[in-house]
Amino acid sequence: MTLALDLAGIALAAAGVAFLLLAALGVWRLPDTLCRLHALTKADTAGLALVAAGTTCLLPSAGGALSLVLCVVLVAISGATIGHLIGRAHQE
Amino acid sequence: MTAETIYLLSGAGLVGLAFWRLGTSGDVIRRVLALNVLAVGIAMLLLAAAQDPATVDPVPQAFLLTGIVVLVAVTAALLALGERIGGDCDE
Amino acid sequence: MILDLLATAALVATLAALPRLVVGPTAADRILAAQLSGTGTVATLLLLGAASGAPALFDVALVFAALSAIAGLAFVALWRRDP
Amino acid sequence: MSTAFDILVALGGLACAGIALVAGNRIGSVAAFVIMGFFVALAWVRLGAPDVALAEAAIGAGLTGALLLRSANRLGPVREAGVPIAVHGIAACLSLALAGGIVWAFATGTAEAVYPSLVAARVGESGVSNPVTAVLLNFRAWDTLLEVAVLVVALLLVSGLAPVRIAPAPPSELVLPFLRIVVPVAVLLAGHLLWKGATAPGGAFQAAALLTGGGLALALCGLLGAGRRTGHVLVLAGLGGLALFLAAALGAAILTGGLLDYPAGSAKVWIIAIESALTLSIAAMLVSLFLGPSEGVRDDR
Repeated sequence: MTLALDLAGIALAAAGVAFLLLAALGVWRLPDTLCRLHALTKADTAGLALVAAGTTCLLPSAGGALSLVLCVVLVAISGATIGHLIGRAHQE
Repeated sequence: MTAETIYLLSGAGLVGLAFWRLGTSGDVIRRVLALNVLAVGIAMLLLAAAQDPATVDPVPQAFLLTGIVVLVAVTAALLALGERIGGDCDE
Repeated sequence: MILDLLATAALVATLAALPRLVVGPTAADRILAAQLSGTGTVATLLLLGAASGAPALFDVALVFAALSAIAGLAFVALWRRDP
Repeated sequence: MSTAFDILVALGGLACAGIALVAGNRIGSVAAFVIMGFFVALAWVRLGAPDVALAEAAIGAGLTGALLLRSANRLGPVREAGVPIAVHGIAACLSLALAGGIVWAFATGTAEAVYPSLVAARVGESGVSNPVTAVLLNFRAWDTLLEVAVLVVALLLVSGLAPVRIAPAPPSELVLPFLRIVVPVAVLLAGHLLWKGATAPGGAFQAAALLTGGGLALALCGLLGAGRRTGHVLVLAGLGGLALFLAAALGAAILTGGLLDYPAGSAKVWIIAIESALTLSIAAMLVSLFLGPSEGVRDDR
């Protein structure tokens, strides 16, 4: 049971890191600002959510899970809002 | 190479970089940035010197906490002064 | 061990923002780079915290997550293209 | 493996510092400085100083970046006088020599670490079990008192200079839901860090830095600091913290005969009370340092 949980946690975290690397690649290689914004806001948030889910599986107790969930919520909402604001500022 | 050595070298590098820029730039914001980088470099030197895997030395950490808050106050004051004089120290 | 490896990979994702920071070309691109490395840092801290079992690192990650928007907000609110 | 991690963090910090100091683009330079704060916080974590990392996270990512952006916007593009190449060379040589000397001094110096054992021996009497908080608010509370005084001086200086108040662009309707979540969470987290600071990493400075971040978010969306009254309230809150700290110092002196020498047994109550007041007052002062003086103080330039 614990082993399965550990394996799942590591798989989720690895998938999350892969998303983060993809986001970085997108920001690096895509041709214009709005494309890069698109890559950043989605892949980044998904990557962090997966990393946090993986980390939750690896925690010794469930007590620390709350701060991880809060982390994901905060990053998701600020990423979305800032992405929108930067996109709009760029368009003007 | 231990973590201590790595951060010692990097702290010394940050101090050197900051001093070079302080000596060669006349731009207010660059100088303030250099001052901030200098503070970070010194903090890194202090923490790397206090690094010991067995015990935690709380005294440098307390100094750095005080230093961070004082530094941000000084930065705000310097930037307010810089805005007042208009951005060019060499005039 | 494998968590250390993952943390290093997340750190590489954080570092990958730097070329965009140097090249630009617009101000929005540079702020975007800062946003990307903010998320990368949060992920790195989470993985480091899981690797070392130190719950204090989750607090540091939380503080970064709560304040990751400030630089972007300041840019959008204060920056004028031609002041 | 962790060596590779440390090397990447150190290189990232150095690279960002270099970009911040050399870039000809204002936004690029400020963004590089903000990213340097991320690497530096990771370095503090690796060096076993999560207390410092918390404060760096909140101040470096939030307040300093916002301050620099504000000034960059007002001062316009980089204006360099064009220093002769010889001066660049001499400065580079001197800086290299300085860096080399520092490395030599720290690598060859042999000093006994005296503080850890001293602090560990007395931390039981200090009323808190986090040694950093014990040093800040009990053993060296004097330093902390004077630090708050430094903040007050900086605040007076900024008020005296009377810079133009920030005038953020009107927020879009999408910002409000964001603020409704982020600002309350920041306040909650600040309370959490303040309370935790007695036993684990956290404390008054970290909590204050976080509250400042929340305040900045409100100010940048035009919801704080628009009126004259907010400015006065913030300055009064800042001064009130210093006054309360001084009153606590005098009260402790009357009770025990030594300045900031808390009565035995109730040290924790004193420390938590002082820390709570400090959190509010430091946050108020930092926010007003960003906002500039209140309307009533400003003269027309």
